[in-house]
Amino acid sequence: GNEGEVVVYTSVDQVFAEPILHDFERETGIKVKAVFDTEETKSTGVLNRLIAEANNPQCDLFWSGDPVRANVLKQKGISQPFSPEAAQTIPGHFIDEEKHWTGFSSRARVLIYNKDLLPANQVPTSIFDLTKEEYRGKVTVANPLFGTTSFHMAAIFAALGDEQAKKWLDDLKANNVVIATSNGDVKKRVANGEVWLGLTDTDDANEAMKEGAPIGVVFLGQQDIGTLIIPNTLSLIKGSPNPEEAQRLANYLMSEETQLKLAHSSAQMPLSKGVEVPEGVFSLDKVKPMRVDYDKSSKKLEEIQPYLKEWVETNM
Amino acid sequence: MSRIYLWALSFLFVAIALLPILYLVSHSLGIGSEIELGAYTALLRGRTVRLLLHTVGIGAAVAISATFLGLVLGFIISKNNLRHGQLLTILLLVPLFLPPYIFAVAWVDFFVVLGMSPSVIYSPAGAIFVLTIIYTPIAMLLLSNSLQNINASLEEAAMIMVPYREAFFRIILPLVKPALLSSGLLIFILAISEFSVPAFLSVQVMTTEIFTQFSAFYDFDSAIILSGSLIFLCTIGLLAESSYLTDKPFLTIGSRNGRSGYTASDKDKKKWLAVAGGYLFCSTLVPIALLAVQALSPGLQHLAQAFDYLKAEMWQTFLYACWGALLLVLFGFGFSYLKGRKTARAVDFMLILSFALPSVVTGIALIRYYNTPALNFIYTSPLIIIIAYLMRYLFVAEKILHNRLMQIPASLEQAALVSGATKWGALWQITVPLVADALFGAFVISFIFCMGELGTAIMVYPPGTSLLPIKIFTIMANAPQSLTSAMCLVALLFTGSVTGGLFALWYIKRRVTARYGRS
Amino acid sequence: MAEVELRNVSKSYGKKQVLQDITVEVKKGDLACLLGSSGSGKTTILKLLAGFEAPDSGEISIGGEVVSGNGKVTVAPHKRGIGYIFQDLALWPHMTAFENIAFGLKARKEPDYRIKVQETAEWLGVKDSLDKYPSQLSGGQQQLVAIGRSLVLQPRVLLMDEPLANLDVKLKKVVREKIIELKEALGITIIYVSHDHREAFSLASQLIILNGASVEAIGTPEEIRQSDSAFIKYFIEL
Amino acid sequence: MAEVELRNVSKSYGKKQVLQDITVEVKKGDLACLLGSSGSGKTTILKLLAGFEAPDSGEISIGGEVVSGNGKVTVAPHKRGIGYIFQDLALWPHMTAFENIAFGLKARKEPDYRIKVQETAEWLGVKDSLDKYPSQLSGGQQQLVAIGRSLVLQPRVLLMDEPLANLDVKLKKVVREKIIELKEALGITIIYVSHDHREAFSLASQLIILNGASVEAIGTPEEIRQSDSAFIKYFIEL
Ligand SMILES: Nc1ncnc2c1ncn2[C@@H]1O[C@H](COP(=O)(O)OP(=O)(O)OP(=O)(O)O)[C@@H](O)[C@H]1O
Ligand SMILES: Nc1ncnc2c1ncn2[C@@H]1O[C@H](COP(=O)(O)OP(=O)(O)OP(=O)(O)O)[C@@H](O)[C@H]1O
Ligand SMILES: [Fe+3]
Ligand SMILES: [Mg+2]
Ligand SMILES: [Mg+2]
Repeated sequence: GNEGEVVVYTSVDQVFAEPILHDFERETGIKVKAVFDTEETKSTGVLNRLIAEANNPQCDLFWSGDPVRANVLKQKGISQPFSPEAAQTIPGHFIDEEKHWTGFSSRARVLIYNKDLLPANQVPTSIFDLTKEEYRGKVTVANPLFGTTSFHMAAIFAALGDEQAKKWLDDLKANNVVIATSNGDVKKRVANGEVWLGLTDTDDANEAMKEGAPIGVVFLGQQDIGTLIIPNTLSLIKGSPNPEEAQRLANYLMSEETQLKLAHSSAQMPLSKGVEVPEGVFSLDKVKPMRVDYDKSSKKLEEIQPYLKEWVETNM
Repeated sequence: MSRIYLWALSFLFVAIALLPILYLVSHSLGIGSEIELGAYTALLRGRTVRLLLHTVGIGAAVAISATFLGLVLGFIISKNNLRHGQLLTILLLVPLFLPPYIFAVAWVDFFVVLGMSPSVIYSPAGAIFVLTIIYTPIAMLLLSNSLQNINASLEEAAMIMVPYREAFFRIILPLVKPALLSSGLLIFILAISEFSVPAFLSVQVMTTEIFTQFSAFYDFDSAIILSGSLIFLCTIGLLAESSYLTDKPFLTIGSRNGRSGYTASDKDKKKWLAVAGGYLFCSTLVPIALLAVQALSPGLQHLAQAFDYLKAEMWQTFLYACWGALLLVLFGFGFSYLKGRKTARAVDFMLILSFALPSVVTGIALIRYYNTPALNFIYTSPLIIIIAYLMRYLFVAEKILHNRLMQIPASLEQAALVSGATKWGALWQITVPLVADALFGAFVISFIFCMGELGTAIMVYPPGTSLLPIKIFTIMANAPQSLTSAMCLVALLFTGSVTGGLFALWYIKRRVTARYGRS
Repeated sequence: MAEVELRNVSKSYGKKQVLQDITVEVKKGDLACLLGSSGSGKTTILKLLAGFEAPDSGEISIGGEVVSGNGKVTVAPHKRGIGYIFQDLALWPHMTAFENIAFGLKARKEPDYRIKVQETAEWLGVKDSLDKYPSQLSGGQQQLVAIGRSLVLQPRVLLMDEPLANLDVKLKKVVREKIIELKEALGITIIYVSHDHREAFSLASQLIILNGASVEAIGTPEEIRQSDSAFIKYFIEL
Repeated sequence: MAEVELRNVSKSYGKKQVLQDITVEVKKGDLACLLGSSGSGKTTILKLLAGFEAPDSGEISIGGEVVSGNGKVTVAPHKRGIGYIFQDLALWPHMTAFENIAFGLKARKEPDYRIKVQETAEWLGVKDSLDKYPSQLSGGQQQLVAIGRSLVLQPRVLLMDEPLANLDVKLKKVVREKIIELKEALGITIIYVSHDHREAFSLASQLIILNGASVEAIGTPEEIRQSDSAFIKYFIEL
C-alpha cells in the first residue's frame, strides 16, 4: 500500500459517510480513498466487488451499514479478526465472537405511517397487526431478499421459529402486502400516500421527516419480540494493503465523536454508553431491543433465502 | 491484406475485453476446479424458462415499438427539411441523457402527482413503456441516418408510379431494412440486459434474477450461467439478422447521386411537426418537467448544492467518456471496415458476447482478470473504466458504422486505388468522409452511453475517484427527493449541452461542405 | 391541344439559372427530342415535367391540366400518368430485375403481372437476368431493365433521359424500333433526351434545341435542318 | 513484348461463367477496343485488369510483370499504374469536381496540381463546374469530370468503360480526339470498351470481339472487316 493512505469500501450512504471520512483526512493527514455503493444495486455492488477482489485485495476497511454483509465476508474468508482500541466502549453483544467485525452506531427497524391517512391511535404496535384485515393492501415492505429487510426477516425467523414466521409472512401476503424496491421506496410510498404503513429503517424515517413528509414512527414489538437494532460494522480485509492506517480509521469511526456526528446527520443511535443523544434522535435506552445473535441470524438468513425468494416471486 | 488487420484488431480486443470473460466463465464452469453441477440445474428449472420467455417478450415489444417510433421520428427529421431540425434532434435525444432508472422513477412520480394509482406502471406494460421511450432515440438516429443517404432518384423512380406513402413502404422502407433490423436487434439486447428499470418496477426478468443470484445468494456460478442464457438469446437475434442481410445488396449511395427526392409539402410538414411535438411532450417533457418541479420546489439551493456535488465528477466523466467514445468509434470502425460487406460471424459473436453480458458480470470479469499484481497498473487507474466502456458498447458503435458502410458502392474506393491512393489513403479520403455522419452518430451515442454507464463502472472505479452517474446514485440513496432531482437535472443539462455543442460543431462543419451539394 | 406544355418556365439552382423563360408544346402522340449540349438543362426539364422539382415561375400542364405552377408542384408525380427512364437508371438495388419491372404493375394490382413482366423481358432480351439484382447486371442489362420498368406500365407520357446510352449500336436500333412501335400502338407521347442528333433527326416528330438556358429552336426535323441559326448549324454538323 | 496480357483467363460469378479461357495481348501504345453485346464480359475484363477481381484461373500481366495469377491478385490495383474510367463513373460524392480531379495528383504530392486540374478542366470544357459536387452536375458534365480524373494522371495503361456514353455527338468527337492526342504524346496503352462499332473501327488499332464468354476474334480493323465469322458479320452490319 501507499504511505499515508487508506482504502475504505462502504455501503453507508455517501451523504453521511463522506463528511466523516473528510474529517479523518483533515485530522490525521491520511488520505482516504473511498468506494461507495448505490441504492440501484441494492447496496451490494461493493460486497460483490470485495468478493471478486479477494485474490488481490485493494481494500483495507469495509464499513457496512449492517452486520449481514460483514458476516458474508467472514464466511467467505475475506475479512480477518481485529480489535480496535475504541471497540472497548462498545457492548460485547455488538462485536463478532471471532472479532471479524465490530459494531458501532446503529439504526433500528421501525414502522412508519402516513399521519394524514391514519390517526395515531389506529397505528399497529406489533408486526402481527400488519396482517389484520383493516390494513389489507395498505402495508409495504421492501424486497426481503436484500438489505436490512432481509436481516429483519432472519431475525423474525430466529425469534418466532420457522413455522410461525412463515405463517406471518404468508398472512402478510394474503393481506396484499406491497413489495417496494427498497427502504427508500417504502418511505416514498408511505409519504405520498400510496399506502398507509411501511417497514423501514430509522435513517429513512428520519430523512422523510426532515423533508417535512407527514410521517410518524413506531417502534414495533415493545410488548412482544422487541425492535431490531442494526449496528454499523467495520471489517478489516484479509491482506489489507494498509493495515495500520485501517486501524486508525477504525478507531476514528468508532469514536464517540463520530457516533455523535452520525446521530446528528442520520439519527443513528450511538452504541457506546454515555454518548449523549441529540434531541430528536431515538435512543437505545428507551427501546426494547430484539434479542438477536447476529452471527446466527446471518446463518439463518442464508437458510431462509430460498423461501423468501419464492415468497417474493409469487407476490409480484 | 485486410485479413491481417482484422486478426490483429480481433486479437487486441480479445486480449483486453474478451479474455476477462473467458477467464471468468472457465472458472465458473469449473475448468481448473471441481465442476459444480448444481449451478447448471438453474438453467433447467421451469421458472428459468418462464423468465426467459418473459424477458424475450418484453425485449421484443420494446424493440418493435422503439424501432417503429424511431422510424417515424427519423423520417420527420430527415425528410422534412426542417429549419431547426438539429435542435429537434437533440431534444428527441434527451431520454438518453438520463439514467433509465431516473426515468422510471420520474414516471411513477408523475402518476402519483396526477393522483392516479401508479400500479399501471408497476407492470410489464409499464416497463415496456418506459424502456421504449428510453431507447427510441437510438432507433431514430440510426434510421434518420439511413434515410438521409438514399439516392434520391431511387425514391423518384417510385414516386412516379405510386403515391409517396406507398413508395415509402415499398421502396424506402426495404432500403433502410438493414438499419431497421440493426436498430431492432440493438434495442432488443439493450432492453433485455437493462436491470434498473424492471427492478424498480418490480417486473421479473432475467437480469433481476441474475442480480438476485449475485446479491442475495452470492452465487456467482448460477448468475454467470444464467447470463449465458441472455447471451444465447442475443446470439439468436444476431444470427437471424445476419442471415437475413447476407447477399442482399443495399447500396444506396449512388455515385451519380440524385438531387431532390421527396420533400414534404408545407401542410404535411406542419402535421409531422405536430406529431414530433406531441411525442416530445409525452416522452420527455413530462418527466423532465416533473424533475424540474421537484428540484426547484425548495428554491434554487438544491440546484446549487447538486452542482457543487457534481462539478468535479462532470469534468472527469466528460474526459473518460470522450476517450471511451473515441476508442469505441475507432474500434467500431476498424471492425466494420475490415469485415467489409461480408458478415464475419466470429467478430459479431465476439462483440455481442461482451455487449450482452449483464453489467455486474462484466464488472466481476474485469476485476478477476485485471486485479492481479501484474495488471494492477490498469486496474487501479482510469484505464479500467475505459476498458469497461469498450466492452459494454463496442457492439453498438460497430453496428451503427457497419450499417452505413454497407451503403457505399465498392467502385468509389476502387476509383481511389487506381488514382494512386494507397489502401489507407482511400480509406482515409474516401470511405471515412462518406461515413462521417455515421462516425459522428456513433461518437455521440457512445459518448452518451459512456456518460451514463453505471453497472460496470461501479464495480471497477478506482477508490477515491468518482464518476457522474456513480456520484448521483450513491448520493441519491438517502438524499431528499429535491436534491436527487436537482442532480439529475444538472447531469441532464451537462450531457445535453455537450451533445448540443457537438451537434452545433457538426452542423457548422456540414454547412461548410454543403452536404455533397444536395439542394 | 397540347398534351405536354411548359409556359414561361424558369428554374435556377442557387445562383445558377438553368432554364430561362422556356415555352414548349408537345402534341399527343408526338415524339419530341430534346437536344442540347451537356448541362443545357435537358434533365432539368424532365424533372420539372415529372414533378420532382417545382419551377421557380411559369406553368406546366399535362393533358390540359396544370400540374405545376406558382412555384409549386400541384399534381403529385404519380398522378401525372408519366413514365420516366432516368439518366442514372435508378434501379432499386434491393429488388431483382423481375421485381423492379413488376413493381408498378403490382401497385396497380394487375393480376397477370407475371406474364406481363415475362413478356416485356423477353421482348427486351433480358429474360435470363430476371432473377439477378441490379449490382449483378452489366451496364447494358441494367439499362434494358430500366426501360422495361417504364414501358410495362404503358404510361400516357414517357420521359426518357438517354435511354440507350449503354447499349451497343445493334441493340440500340432494336430497342428504338420497339419504342416507336409501342408509341404508335398506344398513342404515347414521348419526350426523349438524346445526345445523338442523327438519332434525334431520324426519330423525332419534333425537335427542341436548347442553347444555354433557353430554347434555341423548336420544329420538325425538316424545319430545323433548314434553320439558319449559327448555333444549330454548328450543332448538327458532324 | 505485350504491355497488357491475359493468358487463359476464366472467371465465373456463382454458377455463371462470364469469361472462359480468354487470351488477349495488347502492345504498348496500342488502343484496343473491346466490343461485344451486353453482358458479354467487357466490364469484367477491365475489373480483372485493374485488380478489383481475381481471375479464377489463368494469368494477367501488365508491363511484363504478372499482376494476377493462381486465383489471386498479386499486385494491388494502385501499384499497377493504370487509369480507369468506370461505367458508373464512381465520382466521389463528397468531393467537388475539382477535388475529384485533383485527388490522384495530391496523392502523388504533385506541387502544381492546381494548374494541372485547371488545364485538364479547361481542355474538357468543365472549368465552370469545378466547384460543384457531382450531384450538382449534369450527366455529361459528370462524365467529363470522370474522364478528367483519369487523364490528368497520365497512366501507363488506361481502361475506359464506355467513357463517352453520356456525351453528345459533337462532344464525343472532341473528347475522342483529345484522348488519341494524349495517347500519341505519351505512349499510353488504352483498353477501350465501346458500344459503337463504328467508333471502334475508326479509333482502334486492335479490336477484340467477345461472343458469349469467349473471344470471337482479335485483329486490326482491317482483319476483322475481312473476317468471315457469321457472328462478326452480323455484329458489324448496321
Ligand atoms: N456480381 C455479379 N454477380 C453475378 N453476375 C454478375 C456479376 N457481375 C456481373 N455479372 C454478370 O456477368 C456478365 C458479364 O458482365 P459485364 O458487366 O462484364 O458485361 P459487359 O460486357 O460489361 O456488358 P455491358 O455492355 O452491358 O456493360 C453479365 O451477364 C452479368 O449479369
Ligand atoms: N442541384 C443542383 N445544384 C446546382 N446546380 C445544378 C443542380 N442540378 C443541376 N445543376 C446544373 O444545372 C445545369 C443543367 O443540368 P441538367 O442535368 O439539366 O443538364 P442536361 O442538359 O441534362 O445535361 P447532360 O446532357 O450532361 O445530362 C447543369 O449546369 C448543372 O450543373
Ligand atoms: Fe436506507
Ligand atoms: Mg442530363
Ligand atoms: Mg459493362
